[in-house]
Amino acid sequence: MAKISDQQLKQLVEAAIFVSDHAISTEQLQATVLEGLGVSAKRLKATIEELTLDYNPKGIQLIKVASGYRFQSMDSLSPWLSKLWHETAPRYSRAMLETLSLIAYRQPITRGEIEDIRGVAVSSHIIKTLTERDWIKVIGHKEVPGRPALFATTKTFLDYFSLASLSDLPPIETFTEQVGDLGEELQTQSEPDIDTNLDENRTREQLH
Amino acid sequence: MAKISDQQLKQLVEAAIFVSDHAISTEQLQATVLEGLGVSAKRLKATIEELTLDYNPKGIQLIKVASGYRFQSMDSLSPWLSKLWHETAPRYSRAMLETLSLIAYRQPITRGEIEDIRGVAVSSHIIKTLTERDWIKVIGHKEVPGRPALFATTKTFLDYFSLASLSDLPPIETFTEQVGDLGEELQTQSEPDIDTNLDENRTREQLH
Amino acid sequence: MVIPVCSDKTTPSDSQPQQQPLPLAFVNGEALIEKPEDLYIPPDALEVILEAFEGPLDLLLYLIRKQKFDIVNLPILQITQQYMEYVDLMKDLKLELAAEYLLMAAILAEVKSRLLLPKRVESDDDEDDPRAELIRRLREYEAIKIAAQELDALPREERDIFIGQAVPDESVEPIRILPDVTLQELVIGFQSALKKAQAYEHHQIERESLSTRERMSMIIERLSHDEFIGFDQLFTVEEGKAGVVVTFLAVLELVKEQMVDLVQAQPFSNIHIKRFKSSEATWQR
Repeated sequence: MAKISDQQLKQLVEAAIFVSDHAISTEQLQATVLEGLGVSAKRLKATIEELTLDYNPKGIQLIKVASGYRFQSMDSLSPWLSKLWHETAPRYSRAMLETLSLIAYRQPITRGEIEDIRGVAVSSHIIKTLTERDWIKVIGHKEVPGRPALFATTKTFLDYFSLASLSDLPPIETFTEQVGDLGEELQTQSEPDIDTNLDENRTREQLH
Repeated sequence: MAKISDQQLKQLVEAAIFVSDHAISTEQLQATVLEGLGVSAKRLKATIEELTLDYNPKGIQLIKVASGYRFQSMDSLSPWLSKLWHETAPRYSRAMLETLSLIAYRQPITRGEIEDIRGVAVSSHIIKTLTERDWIKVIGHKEVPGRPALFATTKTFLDYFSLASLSDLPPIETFTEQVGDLGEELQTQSEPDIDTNLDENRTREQLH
Repeated sequence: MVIPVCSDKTTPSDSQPQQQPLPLAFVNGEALIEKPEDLYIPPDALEVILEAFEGPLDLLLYLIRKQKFDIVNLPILQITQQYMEYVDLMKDLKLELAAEYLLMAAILAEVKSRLLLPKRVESDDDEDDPRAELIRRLREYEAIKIAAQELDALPREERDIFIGQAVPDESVEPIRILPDVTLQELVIGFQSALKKAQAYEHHQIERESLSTRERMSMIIERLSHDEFIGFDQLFTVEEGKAGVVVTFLAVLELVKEQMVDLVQAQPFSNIHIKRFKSSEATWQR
């Protein structure tokens, strides 16, 4: 097939996203189902935009997450949809959520730095669980005595929370209003723009 | 929710079929997502019919199978969607390699001649696999009773092994010495001379 | 931002500042709202409460928020006193008291003692306030605590978001990746096949025969049953003398194997070759 009509392209992209086992990126689409069809990046983007609009009124929506596109249920339907499963969704302890938040907002960060901020030791169990869930990973070592591991979040973490990038995390500024004038302090402390840079690095790293 | 609008019902049913791990029946829908919403069987049926029509022009279709409803990709898209998965075929058996090498070194050769040398029958599966891979082909028939097919290797075979011609195959004199240990190794480690190259141990894995 | 469907509000220090009293803990399913003034709490319940603190900073924050103290003007004396009461209780209950709690007690005592010292007149900025570092840590921790709550409230897979999938049609067939074979495997395969064939043990296969064999295959492919092909068409000029010799040997071999028929009109003229027809054969087996 040298040429593909707009309708065929839309059907193909739609079906590919639906049958794929994971979220699928435009690069992956080009390398697989669209291989040899000569679909321009612009045309593919337009197709995906059109599909997104088509599905807007539907029970299922086309969403971009960190590792690509996927269809997911409307948030508002979850109370009913959750009845499809017998088990309730896992809950995460505060210790785990705080550790995860620190890694998400302050990455790259060492375990020692997490402990300094939380004021308590971070259990190995938490690091292990987060690593096993593929939510965090070691991206290097800090060049200080002991060369402690530097942790960062993964695409799987972003996918799980339906986020396309770290910048989609609730901005830390909004809670600093409640916290007081902490905002400034937090900002001066964190390395400038580290989030964005890091996100790009990891994006490259994770592409298969 | 005592009442549910037609649109909400459609969204809910649509999402439920999409997120369910298996095909889902109307009974299962009633017992889970629609529980307590008082949706009549007739209304649910009409909703599903409407959804079926909605998806008709799309890349995926709402299909009724024995255990219920599910969304399935359009069959006409299969050639492209197939590219989403890769399946690794198992390694070739010793019988396969011996047969191939006999055809390479002794061509043109009949199946009977291969069997005479190897002392065992050559399974049709081996000939089929080698033919499908376009490594061997029938180049004629030997004028003896039964007119057995004469096999020879193909250009694809030469290309695969980066050979300009058959005379580039390793000459036997040079390898008879060095082959010693390797040959023995192969013999001890290899399974009894049966063709284990069955398709059931295929692994199916997603590309990305 | 999507409003979370459910969020956890069970932990005591979960409180957003200046909110209505939130349950300290749930004891046997009942919310415990207020800690009695004399700090008397049934031991079981207290254990639950104390274990719910994520550490000394969390406990301090709880005390500050509960008393609606201003974090910037941290009343260190009162806080230290209350903190020590909790720590003592933890000791009394023989809860496994993390060293961090004792460390914090020491920090509080130090801050307290430094506050008691006369202030130096020349500088009264924040840097000199012995509470500054503690306040900074409390704020930093509180920000992360809220960030964790926000994260927990985000819609997430398994709880709020479900992935929609369709099954591929049955006609979808994964692309097969065929196994790799090395030339060495081929050679070993040939060697092991020959080993089996005792009858061939004496048989010496020469390099030359390879190209002859190849040529034999080539010739058979080119030939048809009906038409003769000139011998000169079975090799190319580029192949030189070797090409002629190999082709000739191949033809001889094919004749020997009764696979081709030769016709030569007169000596030194071109040889014509065609496939052997079984009807003309006089083979024996």
